[in-house]
This record gives sequence, structure tokens and C-alpha cells, in this order.
Amino acid sequence: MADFLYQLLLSFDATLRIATPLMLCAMAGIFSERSGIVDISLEGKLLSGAFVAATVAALTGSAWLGLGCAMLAGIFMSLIHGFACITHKGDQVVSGVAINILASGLTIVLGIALFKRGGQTPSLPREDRFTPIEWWGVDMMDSVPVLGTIYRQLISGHNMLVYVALLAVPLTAFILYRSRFGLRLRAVGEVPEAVDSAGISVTWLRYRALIVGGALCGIAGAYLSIAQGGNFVREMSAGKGYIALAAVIFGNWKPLSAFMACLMFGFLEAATTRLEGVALPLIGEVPTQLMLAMPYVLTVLLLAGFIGKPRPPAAIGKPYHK
Amino acid sequence: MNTALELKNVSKSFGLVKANKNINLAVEAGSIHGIIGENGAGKSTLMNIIYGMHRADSGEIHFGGQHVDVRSSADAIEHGIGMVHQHFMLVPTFTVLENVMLGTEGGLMLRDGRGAALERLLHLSETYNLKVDPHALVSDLNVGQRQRVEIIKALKGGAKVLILDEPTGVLTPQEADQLFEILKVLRDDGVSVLLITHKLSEIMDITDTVSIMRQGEMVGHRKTSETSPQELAELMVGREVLLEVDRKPAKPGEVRFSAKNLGYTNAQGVVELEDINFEVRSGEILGVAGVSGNGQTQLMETLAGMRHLTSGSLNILGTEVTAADQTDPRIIRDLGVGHIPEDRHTHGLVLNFEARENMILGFQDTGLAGDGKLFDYTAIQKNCEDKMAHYDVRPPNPRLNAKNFSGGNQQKIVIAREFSANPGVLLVGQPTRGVDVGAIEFIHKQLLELRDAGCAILLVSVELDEIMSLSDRIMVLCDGQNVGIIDSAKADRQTLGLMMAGQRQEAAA
Amino acid sequence: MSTPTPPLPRWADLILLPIINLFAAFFICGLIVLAIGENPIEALGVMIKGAFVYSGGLGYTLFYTTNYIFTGLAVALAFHCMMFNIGGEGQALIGGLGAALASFGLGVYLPAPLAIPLAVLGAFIAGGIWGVIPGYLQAKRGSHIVITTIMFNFLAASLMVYLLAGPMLEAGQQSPQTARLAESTLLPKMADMLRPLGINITSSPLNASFLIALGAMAVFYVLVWHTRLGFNIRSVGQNQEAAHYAGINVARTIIITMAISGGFAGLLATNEILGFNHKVVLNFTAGYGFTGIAVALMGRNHPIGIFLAALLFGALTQGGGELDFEFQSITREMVLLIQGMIILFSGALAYMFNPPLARMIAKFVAPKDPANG
Amino acid sequence: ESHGDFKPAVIYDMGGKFDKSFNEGVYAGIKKFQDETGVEVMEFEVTNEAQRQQAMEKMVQRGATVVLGVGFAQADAISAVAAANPDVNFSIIDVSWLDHPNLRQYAFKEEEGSYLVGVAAAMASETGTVGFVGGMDIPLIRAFACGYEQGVKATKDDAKVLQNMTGTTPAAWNDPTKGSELTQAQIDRGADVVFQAAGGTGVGVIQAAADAGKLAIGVDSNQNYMAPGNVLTSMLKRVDVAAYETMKDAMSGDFETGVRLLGVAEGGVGWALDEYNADLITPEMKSAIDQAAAKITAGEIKVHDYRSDNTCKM
Ligand SMILES: Nc1ncnc2c1ncn2[C@@H]1O[C@H](COP(=O)(O)OP(=O)(O)OP(=O)(O)O)[C@@H](O)[C@H]1O
Ligand SMILES: Nc1ncnc2c1ncn2[C@@H]1O[C@H](COP(=O)(O)OP(=O)(O)OP(=O)(O)O)[C@@H](O)[C@H]1O
Ligand SMILES: [Mg+2]
Ligand SMILES: [Mg+2]
Repeated sequence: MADFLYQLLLSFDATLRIATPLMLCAMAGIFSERSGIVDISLEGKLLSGAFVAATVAALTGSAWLGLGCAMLAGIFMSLIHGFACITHKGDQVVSGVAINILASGLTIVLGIALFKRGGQTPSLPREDRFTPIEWWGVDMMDSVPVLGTIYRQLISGHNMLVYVALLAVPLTAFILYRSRFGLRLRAVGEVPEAVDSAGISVTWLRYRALIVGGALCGIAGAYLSIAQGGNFVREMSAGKGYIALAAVIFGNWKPLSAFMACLMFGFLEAATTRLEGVALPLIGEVPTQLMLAMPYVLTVLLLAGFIGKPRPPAAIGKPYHK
Repeated sequence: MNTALELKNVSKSFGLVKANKNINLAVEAGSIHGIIGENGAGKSTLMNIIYGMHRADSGEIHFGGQHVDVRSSADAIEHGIGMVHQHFMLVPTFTVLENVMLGTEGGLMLRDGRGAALERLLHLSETYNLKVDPHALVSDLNVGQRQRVEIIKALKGGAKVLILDEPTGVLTPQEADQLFEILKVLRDDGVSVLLITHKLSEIMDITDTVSIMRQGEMVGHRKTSETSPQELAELMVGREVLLEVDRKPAKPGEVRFSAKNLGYTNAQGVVELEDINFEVRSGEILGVAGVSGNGQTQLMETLAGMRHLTSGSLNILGTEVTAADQTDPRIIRDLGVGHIPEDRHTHGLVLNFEARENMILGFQDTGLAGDGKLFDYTAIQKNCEDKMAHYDVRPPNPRLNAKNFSGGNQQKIVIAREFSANPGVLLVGQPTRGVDVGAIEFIHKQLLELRDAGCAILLVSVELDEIMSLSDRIMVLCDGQNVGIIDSAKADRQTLGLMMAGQRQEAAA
Repeated sequence: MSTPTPPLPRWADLILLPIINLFAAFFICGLIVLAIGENPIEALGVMIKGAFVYSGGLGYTLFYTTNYIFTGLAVALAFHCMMFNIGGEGQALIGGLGAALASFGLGVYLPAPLAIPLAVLGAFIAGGIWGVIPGYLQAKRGSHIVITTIMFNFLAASLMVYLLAGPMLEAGQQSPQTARLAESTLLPKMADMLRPLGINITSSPLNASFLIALGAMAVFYVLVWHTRLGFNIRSVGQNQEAAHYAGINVARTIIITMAISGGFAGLLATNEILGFNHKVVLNFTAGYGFTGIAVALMGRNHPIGIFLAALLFGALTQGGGELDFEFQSITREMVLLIQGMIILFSGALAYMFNPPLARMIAKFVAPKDPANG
Repeated sequence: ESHGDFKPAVIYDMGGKFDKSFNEGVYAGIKKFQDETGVEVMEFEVTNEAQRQQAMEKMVQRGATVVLGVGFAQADAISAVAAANPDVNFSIIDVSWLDHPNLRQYAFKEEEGSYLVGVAAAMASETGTVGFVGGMDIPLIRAFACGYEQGVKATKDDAKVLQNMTGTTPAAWNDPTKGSELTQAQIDRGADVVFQAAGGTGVGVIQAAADAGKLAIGVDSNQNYMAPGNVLTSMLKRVDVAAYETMKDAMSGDFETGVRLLGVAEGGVGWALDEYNADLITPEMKSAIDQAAAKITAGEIKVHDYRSDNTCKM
């Protein structure tokens, strides 16, 4: 029993690691979708961020520079999205698809041009990555029975970006509900005319939302390639952007609910890796493919209305015409 | 004389449409200035230019004698312009206070400015008698209350010029009177009010001066005291107006269409129609009057099968329909019901379809589309050409997309399609909305011809005059309830107005 | 902003604007090629030669074109109903499953004239099933079609891997693929079909599925513009409210559209599986489903346009492979990049060049046609 | 160019020639050949199914006299092209079931090499639990896992072997994030040595093991250098030798065709010992592994091949 609980605790620990990029991307998605811009390009921004972070870190040997440039890369992709759908009122889904394909192609083309390693970047030494941080007093806390273990495993020992992601959630909620920017953001996603008529630029407001989102995706990308991982590999985002988007929709475009959805997806994956090949009571051994497909099946089932219909921002997907 | 606002040679085009051509306008400080004109005359465009929502292609704007470049609504607000738009600009998921704060939050954090905003809101609400709960969600407010929020928003920055674009369209006459009281107080405070309305009576009652627009041009300025409704109407339309309809007495036959205790509750559980009873006979027109938003739309859509009635029953040409039946527009149509929808752009037409395709919309499964399995475009083209000729649709080009016809001609396409199917029952919603006078006459004549041919017609319109001149009997809706049905011969504006405000027929009589 | 934009003439809208957009996309890609140290003009030359000139190159180009036609039609049909079908990838995969089941289940007992149509139908139906579920969920439960179809891509991949690595794995085989399909269900190669007619072309994967694709284009045309169902589909797509008003069952139309759309995508398996691989292999869809979006967009959702766009993308795929041979630092991903650029410029930024172009044309055309205003 | 008509070509599989394991092993052999002889080898990395055959035809068109295909996925393509071009020599790695007079096939007894590193793992493990992370779930990778497990169990019969496959699509070869997560999960469950046969994914496995201060075992190529001190050893699959040999034989003109089945006895599979892991391999370990290798060579130990019956018999 104790062993089971310990394994569960470790699964939560893994959940956190897996959910980190999802949380960052989901918050990015909330910013842009709350402003009325559909964002299936989360995936592409995540991938670009991962590539740039690993590239810059490899070239300069600085994880911090890598992180900064990844954020800029995310912002750059966001600006393309904005240029297409805000300035030129293009279709937001099409623009998103284009950015995702562009990101897949560009990261590999540039990766090959720069490093000649089939699109991968060189493996980074430990010093050039964001490595786990041991919190103060872990060893002392070890003597405390349950809390000590929780402190060591779950709370301490993650890399910095995990904590950044955890902070991003309340921060997003705070900005959205407590700040002037948040009020305007929520308004522009519902009734852009009202924002325009209040003397606020719809265009600039939406651009800002996309920029914030781009920066968050960039951090998520850096997490993949220079914190959790040690180099960039082609298609490294592996659908995480889409899952994050699903989490946004699950969470009904609310930061805390989306956070919970990310944790759920993270936990599913963590559980999958731990349950593979393990015979469960009553069920027996679950085929790996089924376990791997669980997040997708769940998304489909839950979206099919078993969680109540999500209520998207009213103006989402519609370019603003004066 | 002190001019608060002056426009010089303002022009604005949307693509090929010249919405405003060389407009000149001067508004005195501390006056109420009316603007009238037909639909599409360019009134809202002009107001949006003043308010910075649109930029003029050319021309100058002067505030208080000073030339100002208004590039955005922020500029306009800064210069003391407030505007209540034709369509509400409120965020339904926000509270009243949040809506009022939007744009003037008073700090990076909402907390910083909330207290001051609340104070200001309460102050305005008290001064001008604009009663509204600051913490209520806008989605929970009725239209009258929403309008008050809009006015508070427009006044919050201490507006010197207040623009109201058709504020009374959604109000009961009583609510409109209340609004006018507020406007008078504002005028006495030195505020200039620009009031757009279609109702000449309101212009005569409250404005000091009035400007008339026609097809993008300013065609006249008058002192209200020196003009008459007749003159204003003629200026608006550009020719002499003959609005009397020549209606022979009806010869009602058998009951073709009736509703018994009809009710409709929407998905959110709001009761939108309650206990509606009426019958329409062959050869008569039953008019439905009411302030817009009192259930007319729901009634029409329920009758047409576009919504499911939730209680009571309908009898359509002998077929009983109850809440248990899964009606849909197909079934109702197949029973022999024609339907001119209230909103032709949303329901009546597919704007990106060619006219000939729109001419078979709803009849695509009939012989109109050809007898075989595949569409017979020769037949479809012929059908459209014939109907365009008969109903005088211009240009008579079946291949033109519906969106490229003018409003009046779009309406004629819908009417041609629905009328020529020879329906036993016809549901007609706002048949002349946005339609010029010539077309109005034509449509009215066709409606009466259809009635005389024995069709049972239910007519919904927000234009009281239209209801009164076409209907044989009039049913008044208020808050989704039937206030009463009266003979049109006995109906006058006064009675109908009181009924529209919710007074039962007995009390009014 | 302030100068009014005159409308664009039809010929310019249909021909000139797409060409300009294409040019813009290639231009940016050229800059990227330049940045990675290769000569873009030379690269373009290699691509064109590889796609059309080399012996067999055209065959490969048309082989890829066939794939793009199927997925382009799939996306376009859904577009006519305003459904965004991003699930072509998954539908095509499952189409392969359908073809295999038909082939193994019945094809073995039947002669080719019966077996082939059956296998093609199998691909169509299976793809249709994978399309109809998201369609149903959208129409009846309000699930967002974009999200659901993306999820169904993942699900299809999982299912296929499970089957190919498990129950359907060819005995003694280690790569996840089925055994060879029944001979009677395989589509003949184009080169073999033309030889008896005295026409000799270099053998390439191009096969009879190309003809199926041409047939699908015709079916698409008739369906969309000449049937009641097509009218319903377009009505629902252009204006759901008006369609409902006109007595069209909106939900049912969406479901049927997604079924047929999925079916078109499923037909991709006729080319890849029945015509080329002759067994179901993993990942044979290789992104054609996603690119179908660009094909449909560029083709303006019309079969002729889709054919031209598919040809463009087919040439890109084939010519892009050629780049890989010729240049050290250019790989096939360059093609992905070009595709992305084309989708961006022809799709999302489709009308960026509209106002300046319209003004320019108006300047040239106006003197001949006395302006009314 | 000075070698007249001799024109070699190699076609890598989808993982690409820098996958740090399988394809990169071939690349190492090719590079060695190029460096030694100065002969240019035409190369191509396939990225979709139709390209396999096309690429081979293309190589032939360009005058290739020997074409090397990398990976079993190219079996069908090479079979077709070899049949159509009897004058050209072909060679393929990881295939044994084809039959063409101009085709050489290399197959490896991965289970034997895996057995050896299994022995090492069992001896290095302090917890008695070791792990295996596979790439895509296919019989080939199961064979790695099975051989490994046999080696572990033979050495320490109460040892536990945790097994995970990264995924079921080819993307599983290239998902280091998932690899590190799986490794972490195995470490959480007590594993302290993790063997990976996962292509590019393995990079994540090695990195996660190193981050956690545990041991990893590399695959295909010698991966000991990737995290010195944390890679116990690497299971070598000498595709580099196969590639080099193919080129050399073709160049010298005595290109024998047929199947070459390479196991421990033939030196086709083995384990890596170099300066990076010298400190990790104790003398007892080394002698145990060498002993096992000798027994396999002598036929005293028969390592079961998963692929023979799709089960893992101990
Ligand atoms: N954003 C726009 N884009 C294109 N055309 C427009 C736009 N706004 C208005 N128009 C056109 O400009 C003309 C004037 O419209 P406007 O809304 O100013 O009329 P209005 O006088 O306010 O009419 P109503 O009484 O119906 O409110 C109309 O022909 C209209 O179709
Ligand atoms: N978007 C458009 N594209 C092309 N032509 C148009 C477009 N909008 C309007 N037109 C054409 O311009 C003419 C004038 O249209 P407009 O809507 O201003 O008519 P109108 O004078 O208001 O008529 P009505 O009173 O019948 O509504 C119409 O005949 C129509 O064919
Ligand atoms: Mg921890
Ligand atoms: Mg207006």
C-alpha cells in the first residue's frame, strides 16, 4: 500500500513534468483565444521555441539566452499569425495550419543548415540546460515521514521552468480577471465593437494578446529542448500544442480549469508510462495503443458534451470589420 | 451662436457605395438636433465618422470651432463626444460596472479605479434618473435597462456632444418619453444632442433643429418649428409620398390557421411566448403589433417550425401540431405555409448564391429544380426569369449573387419565391424593412391581392402604420403575451400604444 | 485605408491573384534558400526538371497529384458545408484499412472486375466512417470539428499501428505491415495499361487510381452543383439559418457531407495501397491530408482548381525530392516549408495583394471605361 | 573518381543518418570507406514510402554500381529494383528473406548482443531491477528486449526487468522527451540500469539516466561517449562493418550475394568497452560477459529469438 502511494506520488511528480509545456501553451491559448483569435498555431510556436532555444543554447552556451530567444521566436510566429488574421483579416484556422507546417519545415531546414545533423541540434552539456533545482532543506525534511517525501519528490527537484509554468497559471488568472489589460482582453473576445467604441484599439489589443501567448509558447519550447530535454529533435512538439488547445476548450477558456485539464492529460500520460505492460486488477493488461490513445479518446468523449457544452468567447474566429 | 460641432464636406465610401457625399452640418451647443433619412441614407456612417469609428475619406470635423483630426474613438471621447450606437455595444458577460469602466479603468489594476467608477456611475444614474444595478450582469438586463447603461457609458467622460443612433427603436413609447426627459435635462446642461430616429413624431416633439439625408447626401436643414412632417417625409424620399393603402373590406372564409395556448420556452428556460391564442381565416390579414423584442420573432419562428413550441398547439390547414411533434420548417412548408422571414439576410436568402438559386431556396425538392435526379438549370433559370419579370426585380439577372441586389430587390426575390408558391397560409415578417417607398407600395398591393385570393395571412411589423393600414384584425404582443386582438377599424395609435406597453384591451378601451 | 478599393475583375481574382500569392510564397522561400547558402534559381530549376523533365519524373508527379486530388476534394467538400476537415490524414489511413479488409475478406474470392470496385468502395466507406463520427459529433453534440478531426487523426494512427503491429501483421514479418493484398484487388500501373495501346512510358508508381481521381473530380462537380444534396450542402455552408428556414435538415447535411468528405480522403488508399504499396504499411498518408487543406484553398474548392493545385503540390513533392539529391543542405523539408508558405500566402493572406492589385488594374482599365462615380 | 565505373550509393531509412544509433552506424561505416578510399558515396535519406523505390531507381539511373539499403522497411523496394537491374549489385541490412542473384542481405542476431548487455546490467544493478526502453513497438525491438531479459535472468534469476515501448508510430524513434519520461518512470520503480533500443529517443533515455545518476546502456553504435560515467556499455550492432564490407567488396569486384547472418560468433553483435566506461565495468563483469559470449559462440547458450515465434521464452 505504502509502495502504491509512493508510486502515485511519483506519478504526480511526472504529471507535473509532462504537464509543464501543456500549461504554458494552454495559458498562451487562453490569451489569444480570449482576445478572439483561434490559435491552433500553438503547436508551431512551441516547436519554433524549442528549436530556437536549443540552437541558441548550443551556439552560445547560455540557457538563459536560449530561453530569451525562444520567447522571441514564439512572438515572431505570433506576429505572423497576427499579420494574417488581424491585419489582413485572414482565416485564423488556415493561418494556424500554415504556421504549424512552416514551423515543421523551417526548424528542420535551418537545423540542417546550421548543424548538419539531420535536423537535430547538438546535445547540450548539463551546464547549458535548466537542470533540476534542489530546494533548501530537502535533506532535513527527509526525516519528516510523509511530508518529507512529498517535499523532496513533488515540490523540490524540478527545473526552473516547471515553477515558471506553475506561476503562469495564477498570473494568467490574475491578469485576466484583475487587470485593465484583462478586462479589455475579455471584452475584445466577446464584443470587439464595444472595445473599439470605448476608444481602445482592437488591433493592438489582439496583437498584445498574441505576443504574450507567443512568449509563453517560447518558454514551453525552451522547456522541451533545454530543460526537460537536452537538444532539439525534429517534430519534438509531438502534438502537445493540440493537446494544450484541447485543455483550453475543456477548461472553458478559464485559466484554472485549463490548468486542471493539463494536469489530467499529464497524469494520463504519466500513468500510461507506468501502467504499460502491468496487469491491472479486473481489466488485465491494457494494450499500449489504447493507453496512448486515452487522451484523445477522452478529449473526444468529453467534448461530445459529457462535460456540458463549452462556451467559447463570442467573437472568436471572426475578423473584426469596422 | 455657439457651434459645438461642425462638419465640412465630409465624404466616405465603402467600395463602390458612397455612403456620405460632401456632408455639411452644424450643431448648436445646448440643442437637440435631429437627423432623419431612409434606411441606408448614411446616417450611422456619418455619426461613426464623428465618433472616430470610421475615418472620412475627405472633409473636416470641427469641435467647438476647432479643427480636429479624429482618428479613433479615443480622440472623439477626448474631445467630449459620447455615442449610443444603433446596435448595443455592451459585453453581455460583464457587469454593468465593468461595461462602464471599459476604456476608463483608472489604473493598471481594476481595483485602482473601481471605486471612482462606481461613484461616477451612481452619480450619473441619480442625476439623470438612469436606474440600473451596477453589479447586475448585462445579459440579465432588458433592452430598456441596457440602453440606460449605454447612455451612462456615453456620459461618463462628461460628454459635450451626445450622439444617439435610433435609440427609440427598441423602447416602448413610455420608455421613449422617459428618455426624452433625460435629453432635455442634458440640453439644459449645455450638452448638444444628435438624435437619429425614423419617427417623425419624435422629431417634431423634441428636436430644435433637424437635418435630412437622402442617399448619402444632406438634402436640407430645418428649424423644427418651421417645418412639418409632410415636408420632412418628402425631403427624405425625394418625391411626394402617398402612403395610404387602398384596402377593400375583407371577406373572411374558413379558419385556416390557429394557435391554442401556444407557449415557447427557450433552452435557457426563459419563457418567451405564453398562452397565445388566435385564428386566421382565409381571405384576411391578422396583424401582429408590438415593440420589437416582445416575442414577435419567436412567434414567427415557432409558427414556421424553426423553433419547437413547448406548450399548446397549432392547427395548420387542418393538421394539429403540438409540443410533442418534432416540427421543422420542411414539415410546415409541406402543409402549405409560406414564410417571408423578418430578417431576409439571415433567413430568407443565401447572399452568396445566385438569384436563381435563391429563387428555389426551400423549394429545392420540388419540380422547380427540375424533374429528374439532377438539377435542371434551364428550368431553374426560366423559373427565375419569369418571377423576376412578374415581381419587377431589378436588375433582372438570374446569375447575379443575391448580395449584389439592393435591399428592396432582395426582398422582392423572397416575396416572388414565397408568393408564387400559392400558399394556403402566409407568415409575413417585416415585409418592408429597409425598402423604398415604390417597392413598399408594390409589396402592399401584392399582399392584399393574395389576401383577396383567399390566403390566410399573419403579418408582423414594427411599423404601426403598416399594421394599421394592411390588417383586418390586430393582435398586440407584449412580453411574449397576447395583450388582445382588436378590429383594425377600431384601432388607433393611442390604443395600440397603450396595449404595446402591456395594458390589456379591456382596460384600454 | 482611406482610398476606396474597387472590386477585382473575375479573371484577376481567379488567375492573377493566386499567381501573385504563389510568387510571394516562392520568393520568401527563395530568400531562405539563399540564407542557407544555396542558389534559389538553381534549386527551382532542379525542382522543375525533377518534376516534369526526368524520365519517370512526371509519373511520380502525377502519382503524388493523385493523392492531393483526393485529400483536396475531401477538404473542399467539407468547406462547401463550412466544415473544416483537418482529419484527412486519419480518414485516409482508415481508408487503407477498409481497402485491406475488402481485399482480404472478399477480394480473394472474386475476379478483378468485381474485386477492384469492392476494394475501392472499402476504402471509401472506411474513410467515410472516420469522417462521419466527427461530423455527427459536430452536428449533434456541438463538438468543435477542428479539434475532433485532429483527435481522430491521432486515434487513426493508434488504431492502425495496433492492427499493423498486432492482429494484421504479416506472419514472419517484422515491419508493421500487412501481407500482400489479394492480387485481384490491385490496381494496374499506368505504364502497364498503356503498353498494349502502343504507348510506352517509363514505369513509375502512377497507376489506375489516377483515373479514379479524375472520376472523383467529376463526381464532386456533379454532386456539389447539380444535385439536391449539393444544393443543401452549399446552403448549409453559406448560411445555416437560411438552410434551416428552407427546410433543409442542417445536422443531417453536415453528417452526410463529412461522410462523403471522409470517403474522398479514404480513396487516397486506392493510390497508395491498391496501386502502389500493395500492402498496408504504416504512415502511408505522409501528410497528404494536411496538405489537402492548401490544395482545396488554392483550388478555390472547385475540381479544376483542385486539379491544378494538386499538380502544383505533386510537382513540389517530386521536385522537392530531387532537391534532396542535388543539394547538400537542402532536404525534403524544404518542400514542407514551401507548402507552409503557400498556405500562408494563398490561404491566410489570400487578399493581402487584393487592394493594391485592384487599384493598379483600375488605373489601367479605367480610361477605357468611363467611370460612373 | 579515379576508380573508373565504380559508383556506390546508400539509402538511409527514415530515422536519418544522424539518429545516433542505427543509421548513424551505417554512416560511420560509409565514412570510413570514403576516408580510406576517397570514393564519393551517393547518399539519400527517405522521408516517405514512395521515395524508397524512387531513390533506388534514381541511384541506378545515375550509374550506381552498388546500392546499399538500410533497414527492413526497404526490403520491398530493393527487391523490385534489384530484379529490374540485374547488372547492379545491391545490399540490404536487417533483411534475410529475399532472393535475388545480385542481392546481399545482412541480418543480425540482436538477441545475442542484447543478452550480453543484459548480463552487464544484472551485475551492475544494485536494486535488482533493470529497465528496457524500446522505440517503436515492433518485433525487432521486442527481440532486443527479449535477449536482454534472458541475459539478465540468466545472471540474476530474481531480477526484475521493466519494459516500455515509446510508441507505436515511427515518431517513436524520435521522441527523446518521451524516452526520458519513460526512463524516469522506470527509475521511480527501482530500475538503476536502463537499456535502450530506441533510435533518437534513446538520447533522452541516456540523458534521463545521467540526470538521475543512474546507468544507461546504448545501442547499435557505441554510445558510451554520450554521458561518460553514466553509460554502462553499448550493445553494438555492427552495421558499420556491414556497410564498409559491402562497399569494399563491391569495389574490389568480389561481391558475394546471399544472406549473411551475423551474431556474436561472427562479430556482428557485441558490447562496447572503451575509455568512457572502463571505470564502470568491473573485472568480474568483463569476465562474465566474455564467458557468456564464448558460450554463445560455442552454442552452449541458445538465445531465443522473439521473432521466431513472437513470444519471449526464457
Ligand atoms: N462597413 C460598411 N461596409 C460597407 N458598406 C457599408 C458599411 N457601413 C455602411 N455601409 C453602406 O453605407 C450606406 C449607408 O449606411 P448607414 O448605416 O450609414 O445607413 P443609415 O442611414 O444609418 O441606415 P439605417 O437607417 O438603416 O440605420 C449603406 O448603403 C450601407 O450598406
Ligand atoms: N456589394 C455590392 N456589389 C456589387 N453591387 C452592389 C453591391 N451592393 C449594392 N450593389 C448594387 O448597387 C445598387 C444600389 O444598391 P443600394 O443597396 O444602395 O440600393 P438602394 O438604393 O438602397 O435600394 P433599395 O432601396 O432597394 O434598398 C444595387 O442595384 C446593387 O445592384
Ligand atoms: Mg521531484
Ligand atoms: Mg443606421
